[in-house]
Amino acid sequence: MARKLKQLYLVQRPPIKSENPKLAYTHAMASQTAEIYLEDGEEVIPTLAMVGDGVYNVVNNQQLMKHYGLNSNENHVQMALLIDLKVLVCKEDLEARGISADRLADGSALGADMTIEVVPFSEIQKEMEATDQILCF
Amino acid sequence: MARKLKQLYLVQRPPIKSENPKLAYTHAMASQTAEIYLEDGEEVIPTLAMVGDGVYNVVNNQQLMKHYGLNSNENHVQMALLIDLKVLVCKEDLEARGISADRLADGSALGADMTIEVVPFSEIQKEMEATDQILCF
Amino acid sequence: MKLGVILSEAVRTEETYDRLQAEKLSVVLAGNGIYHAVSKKNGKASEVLSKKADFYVLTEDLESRGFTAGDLVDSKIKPIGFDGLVDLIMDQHDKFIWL
Amino acid sequence: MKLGVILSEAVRTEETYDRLQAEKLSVVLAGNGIYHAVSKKNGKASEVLSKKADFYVLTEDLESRGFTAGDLVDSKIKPIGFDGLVDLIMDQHDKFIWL
Amino acid sequence: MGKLTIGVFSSLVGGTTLDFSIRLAKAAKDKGHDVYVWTSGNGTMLSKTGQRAFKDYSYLAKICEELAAKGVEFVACEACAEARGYHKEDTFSVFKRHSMDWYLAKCCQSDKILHIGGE
Amino acid sequence: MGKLTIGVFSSLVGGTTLDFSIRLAKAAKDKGHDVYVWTSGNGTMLSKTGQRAFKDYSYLAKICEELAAKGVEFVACEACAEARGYHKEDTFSVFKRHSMDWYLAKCCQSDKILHIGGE
Repeated sequence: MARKLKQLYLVQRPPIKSENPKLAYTHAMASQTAEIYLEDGEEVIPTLAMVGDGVYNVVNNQQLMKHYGLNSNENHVQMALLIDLKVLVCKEDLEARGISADRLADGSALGADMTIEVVPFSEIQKEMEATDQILCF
Repeated sequence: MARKLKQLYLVQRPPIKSENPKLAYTHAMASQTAEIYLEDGEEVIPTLAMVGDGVYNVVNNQQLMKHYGLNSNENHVQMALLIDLKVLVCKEDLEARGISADRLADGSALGADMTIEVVPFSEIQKEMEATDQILCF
Repeated sequence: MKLGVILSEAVRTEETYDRLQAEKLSVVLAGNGIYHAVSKKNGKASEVLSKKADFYVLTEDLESRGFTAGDLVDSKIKPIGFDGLVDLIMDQHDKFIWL
Repeated sequence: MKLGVILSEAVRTEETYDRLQAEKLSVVLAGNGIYHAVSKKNGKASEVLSKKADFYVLTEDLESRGFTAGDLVDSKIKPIGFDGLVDLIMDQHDKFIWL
Repeated sequence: MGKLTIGVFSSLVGGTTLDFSIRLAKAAKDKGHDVYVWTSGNGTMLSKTGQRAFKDYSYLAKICEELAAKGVEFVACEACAEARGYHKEDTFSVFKRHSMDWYLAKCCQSDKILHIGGE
Repeated sequence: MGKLTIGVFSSLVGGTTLDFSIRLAKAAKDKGHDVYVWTSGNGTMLSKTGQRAFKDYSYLAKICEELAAKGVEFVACEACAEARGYHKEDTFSVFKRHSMDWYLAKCCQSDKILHIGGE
């Protein structure tokens, strides 16, 4: 049953407490190499969406390497942008937390063409309806 | 510095999600065998107190063995009563959840003389002040 | 869409549930999510139950925590087992999510 | 009593904090607890900060999450490092708890 | 009959999320569905060999073996396991180890998925 | 100078609660305090040998070795470790393993404790 599968990775929780938000990025990025397990004509097309406290994952200038020697989720979202994944962040949830658009992770220093898209929740609801599968983190 | 140490084990979270509430019981019960590491005159005297969703740990008739093959925290609190530990449960938090006193774990079938004491939070506050150390779970 | 949702926490740590919309919505209370089915905090049922949805509670998880079908705060909540959950997932919804 | 408290969660899963009483109370925001120090949800500071207490935020954890002292929503919150935390625990309070 | 992929990313030891996943897998298999189980993050604990069968801790080795014998596939995330110090020789016999793309491919080839994140 | 016992019961891999505990232990030791670290529950992860040093996961083996050399004592809960399949031969060299009464005794003999539960 060859198909182009759309997956929505819905990141609802802040970084660092658990590794699950990070695993949203690493799993979505694995779509690039899934072809070794796929049949001809099959493809996995992931979209990442940050909602609720999940928006904290894409705040820029995360100094996790400096203080704990660890890659931050900012690093991971930059990599996701670099390989052209669609990354959405909920506008209402950013505003509610007082996080302005200039505080968001940016992949351009790594050479990414894609940027994080700030969208109202209604857009994310549409993605939830249009996608084949939803994976909540 | 020989001393009789009073410890308060404050259980704030429901059972099963994490093993931490269970570890409150098992650690408190370890006071019985701590003497092998203690100097003469030293003693550890634990009190257990259930607050907030922690009161769910001592609801009776937990069928965790039947469904998952596991000892429940009801079993652990019965053991704690059997070895004469003081077990307090916050009255307001039981009432808020609609749990009546006849729904609480009972160690008498195992031969325990002690019973769970339902006390207002003000009593638990007093324990917090009188104890040497507080361990929150 | 026909969406199924599993709630497994006594204290929810996401905000998604409140704004979920679906033509058909089913909510399964499992794990510590069962406390939403039995608790009337200060006389009020959990806000989780105010959603327009079909509600289910996993019998194994309800009983493992010392409660029974007789403790359910609302008769609209239906007890199911893993068997029933499989049918909800495989046959009756487009997507099933664990929040 | 002189009580120190460490809060480490963005969404609290205990109810103890709200009713804690102590003659001297210090609250250290560490881990994901730092979000209470920087977030004004819908213009309002976190309720955590409404407690009568001395407030501290762990600099390492603040910066690890992309924030700095300039982002603190209230000037009463003092940034400290592990060094300062050791003194709070060893010298300035009777008991220290991690909620 | 359909294909179901269960991705288990959570469970503290002491919680029953892994138990939930395995019981769901069993119920689905018993109804005739094909079932695939992916463990990642803390869920990789399930693939660790040599866990003692205390009555205080979930012990799922036996039911996993029974399900594997009936055709349920178990795969653990290799990186998540290695990061925890679970190497090839620590891996419970019913488990294969792959990278994350295996999970995505199985999702693509399944009728339904249940992704268990949380925590 | 005083004695501090730190009990670490939590931390998911991916969280930094264990990192927090070890950094606190280091800061206390550097100030001249005696420090004891007890790991139980998911905290016993710290005592597992052979964890790969990925940049995506906390890798605390080196700092623990340095602290042990300075006299910090590390002890893991034996039952919690066994339940996870971490046996004696899986135990990182700086760790001893004892039962829970060791922790209570150390608490009794310390000026201050920080018990890190949560989760």
